[in-house]
Parts: sequence; C-alpha cells; structure tokens
Amino acid sequence: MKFKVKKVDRSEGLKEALYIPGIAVGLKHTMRHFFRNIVGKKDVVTIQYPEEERPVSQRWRGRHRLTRRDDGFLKCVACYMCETVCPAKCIHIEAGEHPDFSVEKYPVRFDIDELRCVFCGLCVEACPKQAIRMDTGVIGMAYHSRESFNFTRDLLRDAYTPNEKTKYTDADLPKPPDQQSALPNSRGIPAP
Amino acid sequence: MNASELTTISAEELKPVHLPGAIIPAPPEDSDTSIMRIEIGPAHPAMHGIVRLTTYLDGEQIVGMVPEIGYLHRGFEKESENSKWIQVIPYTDRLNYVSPVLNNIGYSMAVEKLFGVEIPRRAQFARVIMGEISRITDHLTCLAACAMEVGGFTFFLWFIKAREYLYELLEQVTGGRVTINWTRFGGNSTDFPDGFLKEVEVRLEKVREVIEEGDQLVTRNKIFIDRMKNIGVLSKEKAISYGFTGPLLRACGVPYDIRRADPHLVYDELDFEIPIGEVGDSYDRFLVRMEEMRQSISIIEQAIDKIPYGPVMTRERYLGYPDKKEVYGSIEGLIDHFKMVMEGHHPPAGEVYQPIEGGNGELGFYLVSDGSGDPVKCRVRPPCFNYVQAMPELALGHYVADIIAIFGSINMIGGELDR
Amino acid sequence: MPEESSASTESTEASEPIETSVVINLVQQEYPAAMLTTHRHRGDETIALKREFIQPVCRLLRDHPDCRFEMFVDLTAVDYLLIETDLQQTERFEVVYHLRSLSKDHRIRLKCPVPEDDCQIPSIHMLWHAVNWYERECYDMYGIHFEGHPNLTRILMYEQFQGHPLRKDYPVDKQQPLLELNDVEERYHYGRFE
Amino acid sequence: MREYLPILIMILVGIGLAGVFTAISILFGPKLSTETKQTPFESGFLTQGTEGQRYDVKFFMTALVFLVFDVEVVFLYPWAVQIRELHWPGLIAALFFIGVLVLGLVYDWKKGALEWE
Amino acid sequence: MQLVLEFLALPFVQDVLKILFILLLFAMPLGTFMTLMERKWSAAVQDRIGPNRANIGSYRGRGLLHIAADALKSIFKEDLIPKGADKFLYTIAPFFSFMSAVAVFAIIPIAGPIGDFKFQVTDVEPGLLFIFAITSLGVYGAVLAGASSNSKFALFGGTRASAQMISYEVFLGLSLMGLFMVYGSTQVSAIVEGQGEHWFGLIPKWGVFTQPLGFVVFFTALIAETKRAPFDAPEGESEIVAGYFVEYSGMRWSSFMLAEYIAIVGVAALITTLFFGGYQVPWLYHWESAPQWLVTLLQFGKFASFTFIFCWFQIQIRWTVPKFRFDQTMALGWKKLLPVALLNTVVTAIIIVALA
Repeated sequence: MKFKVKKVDRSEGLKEALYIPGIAVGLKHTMRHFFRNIVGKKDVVTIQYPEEERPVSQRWRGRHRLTRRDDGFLKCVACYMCETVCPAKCIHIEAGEHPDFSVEKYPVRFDIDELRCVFCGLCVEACPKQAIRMDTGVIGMAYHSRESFNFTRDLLRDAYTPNEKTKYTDADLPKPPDQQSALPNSRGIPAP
Repeated sequence: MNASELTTISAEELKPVHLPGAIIPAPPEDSDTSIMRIEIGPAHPAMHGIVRLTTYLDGEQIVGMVPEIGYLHRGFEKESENSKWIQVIPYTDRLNYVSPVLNNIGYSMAVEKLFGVEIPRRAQFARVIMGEISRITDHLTCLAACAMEVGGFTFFLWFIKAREYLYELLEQVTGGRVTINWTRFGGNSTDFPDGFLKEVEVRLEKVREVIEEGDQLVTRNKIFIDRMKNIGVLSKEKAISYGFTGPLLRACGVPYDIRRADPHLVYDELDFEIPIGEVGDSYDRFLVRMEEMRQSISIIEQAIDKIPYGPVMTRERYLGYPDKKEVYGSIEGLIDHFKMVMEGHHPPAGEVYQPIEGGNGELGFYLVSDGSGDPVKCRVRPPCFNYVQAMPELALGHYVADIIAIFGSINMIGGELDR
Repeated sequence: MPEESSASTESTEASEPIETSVVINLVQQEYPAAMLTTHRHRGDETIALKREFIQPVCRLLRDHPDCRFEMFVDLTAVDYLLIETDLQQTERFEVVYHLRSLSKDHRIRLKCPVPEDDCQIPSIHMLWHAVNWYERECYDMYGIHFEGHPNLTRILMYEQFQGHPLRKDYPVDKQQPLLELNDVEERYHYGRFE
Repeated sequence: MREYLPILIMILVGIGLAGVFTAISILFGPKLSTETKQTPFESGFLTQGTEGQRYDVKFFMTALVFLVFDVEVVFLYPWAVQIRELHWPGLIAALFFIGVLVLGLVYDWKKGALEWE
Repeated sequence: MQLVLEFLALPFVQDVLKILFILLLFAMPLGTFMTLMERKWSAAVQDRIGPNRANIGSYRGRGLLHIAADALKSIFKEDLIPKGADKFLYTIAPFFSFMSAVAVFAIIPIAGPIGDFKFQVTDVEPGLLFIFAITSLGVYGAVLAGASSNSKFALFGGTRASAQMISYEVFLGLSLMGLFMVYGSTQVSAIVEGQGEHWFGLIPKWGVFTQPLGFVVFFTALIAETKRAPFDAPEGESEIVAGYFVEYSGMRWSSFMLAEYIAIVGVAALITTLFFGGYQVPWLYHWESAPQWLVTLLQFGKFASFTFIFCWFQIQIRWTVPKFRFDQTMALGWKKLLPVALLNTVVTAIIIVALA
C-alpha cells in the first residue's frame, strides 16, 4: 500500500553555529511569558489547590456513593454483582433479609476499601439497580490512617434525601455492632 | 519499503560482546588508573522509570554498561491470568501510563480479534481520535522529560501544560485522566459528550501553539543540537535486529509504522505522513516525535470531519452488557446482564497476536483462550524492553552526560518495561 | 520547523504482501521433519515445530530471500497445565516466537512444545539481538532453559526468587521469604557482574 | 600596601560568615546519624566510595595549556594599559607576541590537546 | 560626639564600615532575595505561580517568607558527614566558595566619590587582576568538596569544576584586554570614570559600546566561572545529581547555595561596573546645579538597578537555554571564545593605535 514519508529537517546553518540567534529566539519566548505573567498572570495555568478546585468533568470517577430510593432506603439489593466484577476485589457485601417484604434483600454490610480500589468504574456498569455511583466528584481522599479508607455502608450512603416523608430513616438500618467488625481487612476478606 | 534496502545483519555484528549483560571491561593495561563503576539508578534523578544502569567509566567515557530492570515488576501477566477478560482492561492503563488509551485499545482489539467481531464505525473513529490524543500526550511527556534532562526545564513545563489540556479532554470522555478504563470488547464504554469534538479542535490549536513555541525554544538552539546530535546512533540494520519499532525505528530511516503496515481501525482512510530521520541519533528521535505530534493533530482533525453518527458498542449479546433500559425494564435483559457480569466473556478457544502502534512502538498483545472466562495467557509485547536492552550499545563510547540524552530520547516507561 | 510537506514528501511503494503460505511451504520443504502442525487462526499464520529444529528454521526464515524475517518481535511461553483446549498441543509448555518481516511485510508465529520434565530448548540468541532479553525473561518466568544462552539469569525477578512465577502451579498469592540485608549487601559488593 | 588590607578583611569576613553557617549547622542540627545515612550517595546502592579509586581525569593537557596561556596573557596586560604611549612599535611587538601565541594554540589544536578524550 | 566622629574618620574603621555595608546591606540581602526570585521568576517564565505558601498566621507576603522558612529549615537540618570523608577538607570547602564570592565586592564602586571619600571598599592599583586572582581561589571550594566527599558523583563534579574554572579564567582575563586598552588602566575607578564621557554628548561611552565582543565573551566566561546554567556541568543535576556538593546538608549546603547567589550579584555588579558605566548616570552632566546628595543617590540607584537587571537577566538565561555537556563547555572556551577574545584584542589595539 502507498504511504507518504516525510524526512525530518535536521539541517544546521550559520544561524545555529553562532549560538546567539538561537538563544535570542528562546529569550523572546521566555520573556514574553515572563512579562505577561509578572504583569497580569495572563498565562498562568496552575491553580491554588485547596482554595481553588479544578472543575472535574461530569463523568469523573470519584469516591463511591450508595444511592437511595424515593422512600429513603438504599437501592442496593445485595446482588453481589459489583463484588464479582471488581478487579481489585475491594468490595465486600453481606446480604440480609429485611423485615419489610417489599424490600427483599438489603446489604447488612457494604464495605469498600478505597485504598484497594482502582477507580475503574466497572461496579457502576455492573449494577442492575443504579445503586452504586461514583459521581461524588471527590478528587482527593487523604486521611491519616489506613482504617479511614475503609468506607462502610453508612459512610457511603448518599447524604441526600429525596423525599421529606421517608418511610425508613437512617435509624432503621440495622447496624453492625461496632465499626471494627464492619470492616474487611486489606485483602477484602471479612474479618473473622 | 524496498527489499533491497535492508541487508541481513552480519555475524560480525552479532558478536556476544554487544550482548547486554556480557560487557565487563578489563582495565587498560598501560595505565595506572582503573575503570570506575558507577551506579546510575534506581534512585537517580535522570532515571524517570526505575531502572539501574551499572556503568563502567574510563575517565568520563562509558566503556561498559549493564542495565538491570524489574524494579517495577507487578506481575501483569500472572494477575491477568487470574482475572476475567474484562478485569484486565483497568490493568492495561497501568502499562504505558502516559498513553493509557492506546493500551486499552490494543487489548480490546486483541480480544475482539479473538471473538472475530468488527466494532461499529463510530467506535473506530472514536478510538482513533482518543488514541491519537493519547499519542500526543505520550510524545509530549517524552520530549518534555528528554529536554528537561539536558537542561530545558521551561520546555518541560510548557509541554506538561499542553499535556494537561489533553488530559482534561480524556477526562471528559472517560472520567479518568490516567486510569481511564475506556474501551470494552466490541466498542467503547462511553460516547463523546456533547460539544466534545469542538472542544478538541480548540484545545488542539492550543497544543499546536505550545509545540511550535517549544520547537523554537529548544530544537533550533545550538546547545541543544550539540547535546543531541550523533549521540546514541544505531544503524538501521541493528535497530531492526534489536526489535526497535515506532519512533525509534523511524528515526533510523525505516518508514515502519503499524498504522500503515498492519492497518487497523480506520487509519487507512486517513491521510498522514510518516516522519523518518536520517541517522538514528537522539536528535532524530526528538524531531521524529515532534513531527509525529503534528501528524497526530492532523489525523484527529480529519477524523473529526469524517466521524459518522451511530452506536459505539456492538449489539452482540455475548460482548457487552445489555442496554440499561433493558436491564431495568425486562426480565430477559436482567438475566442477560446477570450472566454477563457473573460469568464474564467467553471468547472462543484460540490464540491471537494483535499489534498496534503504541506511543512508543509496536505494542502487541498475545492472547490465548481456551473458551473459559479467564485468559490462559495474556502477554504484552512491550516496545521499551528492546530499547533498554540496546542501551549499552547506544551509550558505549559516549560520555556519562550523554546517558541522560539517550535515555530521555528512548522514552522508557517503567510500567510497560517491567509490567 | 515549518516546512512545505510537498517538497520533502516522497512516496514509497511497499511490496505487496505475499501469500504467507510460502513461508510454511518453505519450511515444509527444507525441514519436513520439523513440522508438527500449521494453522491459521484469525489471520495469524502459525507453525508448530519440534524444538530441535528451532535454530535452523529461524536461520532459514531470517536469511531466505522469500521470507526475510529481519525483526524478532516477541518470545514468550504458554503453560498448558490443567488447560483443556483444542490448540493441538501435546506438551505442558509451548515456547512462542513472533517474527516480522519489514521488506516482505508479513508475520509468522512459531511454536515449540517443551515437555515439563526436560524443560529446555536451543537458544537462538545468535540470530537477532533482541532475543537475548526475551529468552532471559522466559527463563525467569517459566523456568525454560535456553541451551547456549550466554547469560541465562533472572531479569525481572531478583536473584533469590524461588520458583517461576508464571507457571500455572505457582499460586498467585504466594509470598516469598524476606531477604536478609546481608544477602543484598553481598550481592551489591561482589555482585554477579564482577 | 595599605589598600590591600580591606581585601584581607573582606576575605576574613567571608570565611567568618561561612564559618558561622557551619557552626550553626553543627550546633542546631539534630544528631540522629545512622550507618545508612552516612553512606555516600550512589543511587541507592552501597558504595566503596572513592577511596583507592584512581580514575583518569584527562585534563592534564588542558591544565598545561592553561598555564601557558595564563602566563602569556599576564605579559600582555602592561602593553594593553600603555598602548597609547607605546604606539606602533609596541603594537608590532605585541602582534608578534600574539602571533606566537596563536601558533601555539593552532599547534595544540592540531595535536588534539584541546580534545577532551 | 567628637570622639565618635574621630573614630569614624579612622581609615581602618571606614574600611570595616564599607565592607559591612556592601556585604550585609547590599550583596547578601540581594543574594538571599535572589534565591526566592529565582523561583518566582522561573515560575513566571513557566506559567506557574511559584512559592507563596509560607505564612505567619494568614500573612504570606507573596512568598517572601519562604526565605525565612528556607533558612530555618537549613538550620535545623541534620548535619551529615559521609563515611570515609576527609573531615577537615570537607569542612573548609564551603569557606573557599563563600570567600571568593564575596571578595568581588571589594573593588566595586557603588557611587561616585565625594572629595576624598570613595564609595568603594578599596581601589587597588592592579584592580581587576588582583580580584581575578582572589576569586580563582573559589575553584578550591568545588575541588575540595568533590575530593573530600568520598562520593563518585562528587568527585566527577569536583574535577569538572576545576577544569572548567581554570580554563575560563584565561578567557576572563583575555576578554578584558580590550577594555584596559580603551580606558588605559586596570584600575576599576579609572575604568568607571572613563565611561562617564559621552560621544557627541549623546551616546555614553560605556564598555558595552566600545567593546561589544569583549562584553559577550566576558559575560559568557563569567557565567561559566560561577558555574551557572548553561555551564552547570559541574553541578549537572541530571547526570551527576548535584556534583561536588551532593553530600552536603544543612547550613553547609546553604553556604554553597548562598555563595552561588552572591556570585550572581557579583557578576551583575561586575558587568554593570565594567560595561554599563558603573555608577555613571548618563546625561547627568547637563544638570550642573544638582545637589551632591541627589547625584550620589541617583548614582547608587543607577548602579543598584542595573545590578538587579543583570541578576534577572542571568536567571532568565538559565531558564531559557539547555545545558552544555562538559566537554562542550571546554571546547566552546578553547576553540571559540579564545580565538574570539584574541581577535578582539588585536582589532581593538589596531584601531586604538591608528586613531591615537
């Protein structure tokens, strides 16, 4: 098949041999940037991070959240699909029967080890109920201990309540006895 | 390429003295000075991947070098063999982490070849656009790092700034900047958002400006030319024997581009030139990459003109998840979805090798399937591996300061080298 | 450097891709005893060879005017332990070579079965420069010995690593013993290179 | 000689300032030295350092050429200052002198003494 | 009161006061300021903001506090001496660097003389020659640091520094030959005086106009002498990490850095003095009724502002050009600058003799 070839230009003339013209052209550009930035910060692209934040795109995959139904209860039905598809094996789910028959199953525990998570978004694609989302827009997660990265169900749950008259409040969700027992260890295996 | 152009490498040139790992120089007999061994890397500012070059110096001249790699080995192949097919895609982002889209595309294309399916045309164009953006980011990073190490720090930051413009584009489509996980088997996970292609054109114009500015700042500066010219020369024949591909081989004057040699996606509908060098030194590599970015910009502009409307994912049930509407609405859809997630993809038994033109050269995926949900073998053919192997030959006889010029111009990426 | 592309543009005519079965026929002709099977899956030509013949066959493929495989693309191995597939393999390991010809514009894949109890194959490092490290990597990962290789040592893993990680019987979560600092120091001081 | 005294004072002040800096460092810096910290840098590897290493610095010739040129240049200074008084005879003499200097340079150049081998 | 005035009139006391003024109130503050400005200005060139985070409460002072923060950090850094290093040489190496950097200021006049009183520490007869002799001692700083650190990278840096600095010493001296001819003296005050004249009452007779080629060579050689980019192969941070001071830490390291920045100020001051008229304010002679104090102030202002501009120019150069390789630095000197400097000398001599 035909294709076009272009030889790069590596010629070198008197202008290069004198050193000064090359440096002068470079100085022209650097000085332009220098004066524009000294006078009015016209070209500056850095942002002052903690005060200013870069707008992230709509599709940005940040920290997970668990969405809720209209009545305020979690949408998750503990079907284990996200746990299965997760390449990093960072999701740990334990299903439980809810006293209300209309709810079928719900996650007694839903823990994500955000340190293990690779933020690939496969769990979001796999979820059949739109129960897990990564659209919180959280860019940086920085904490002082490893334990802080273990996000339990209650931490992941969406803070937003769509309906004022909710059937279930937060208090209705059965909780694990203590935070420690709710957390999987770093390999995703539930603690004994 | 003409058959008569290439001669087979002679037995003389293949003498084991050039085989990396076999160079242990003897001290010169007529002097009372000794060969000095100096370790360059892994904890060294110029080794922007992690690699160790044990260098033997006579004065400042390099008389021997032993590269040692493996500091970033993460067991990509082992991990892939123990994952489902789809779970490998996020892992490929971490191979060549400055052009993750190309890795995604390469792996997905290999699996699609295994399935024997063709993806929709819009998806193909989308892959070309995103892949070329990714190639530009790759070259920007490489050139920036290369120039920085010979002192052009301003050039470095300007190019990183340009790269940032493009990363934000990638982010708009994929939701990630480096770890993008964008392609799927049979198409792409997401289509472009509204107004994206217009945005691409605007940003490419900005990138082009930065490239021209950087070009004038550095490439025509005599100091830079002195640093790069005739440094790390490798002859055409040797480069081929070393398995050089991509910009490095093109710098030697061989117009071998997989986009043209093994046409994939829709590259044969697009018009672009293959930049080649003359000598095969660091300067040629620099210029070839510089020119390739301009060509990539033109490819993207053409692809934007030609991209058709349509789906970005095949309708094949065994490849992708069903539509969300079906999943939420119908029991069949839900069952399909459940089976897809739980059992994964099942490519037919067989083996394929799929090369694509990665940012750095020929990025090949060799996959073996036995028809089950896991790959039997998922092998990456990393382009860098050959380059680092040729490092002693490139550096021999030069000065210690030339190591960085050579090493910068071969663009070694640790994630890809060690997998 | 802006320049007129028309001035410096030249068109090159790439030679037409020849029917790749020429390669297979050639090998069949020259070394009839070497061939095990051939197949063409998804457009990839594959020849399975007896391992004793890998060196002469590769030399033939590199030098013969009809083949001219100047570029050595890839070398790896596949471990078929406990894998049931119809890829017609007979032994546990298979060493896989990928070659590419630039002047003739074709590719070929060579495969050599290697049994588990006699894990070795002749090295072809004398044919292409690139082979050296690929063979080392294959040795490192699968423990296949390449006879005649000048420096068959580990390349990605460290010297003291036990076992070969890509074999199917190496557990994915196996942990290696921690090294004493002394070992490390000794290696650096009186390392394998001196 | 009176005017050279300030230079001496200046040198002493310079050394004194550097000495103060070093003393500050010794006084205020923490002392948590370990074996590993004390090893000289070599990209993260243990090194024998430069003891017993004899390496070829290769600028012996440069040093010699420097010596020659520096001395010759010093001879030119008096002429340069007095150039108006010496006028043409002085200029011709100096040109001869510089010519010899240039010849030497050309010889060195051709011999490869300026090449950094 | 009388006693104090008498004490101040003592020459020795005046010398000490001048030294303290030029060092502690001019060179060192400006050098320290340059450490911050290098970062701020490079940031401006590279479309960044630069350091602005160090703060006291909510006061940030546009990054000025970084100077204090850096100083405090260096003071409380651990002071390490590598194993196998020669402790004595290792300790005295920064002294040489620092000493040679500050010695330049001894001969630089910062304003015109008032009567007998000179705004100059000392005005020695051989002038620049003597100062070059002193400053070339600075090579010991790099060589001793490199040789005593027991590190291979430092050794490379030390040898490179020694070869580069002694080589550029030659061109430094040779490039000024033309200047000495034009102004007929090696004494700094005479050269500055000579630059106060004007051609046609319009163009000041500055060194840069009488000796343009000499200026280029001198500037290049001076940058190389101070091991600044693009001639920073001895420090070559990308290949030999930091060169001769790779093993230094804490305030010892700071003395090297501060010496480098004071050397920048020194270079700028020398360039101003020799090629840009020093303290001479052009066209000031038109204003004959100017009060003496104002003239002195203007002169000092001109000198200081030109010094500042050349500090900036050096930094701008550094962030524009790539680095030379070491052997290229040497080749540039011996094969390009040396012939050019010789040519400049000969041509200048012929012109002067022909015109005289």
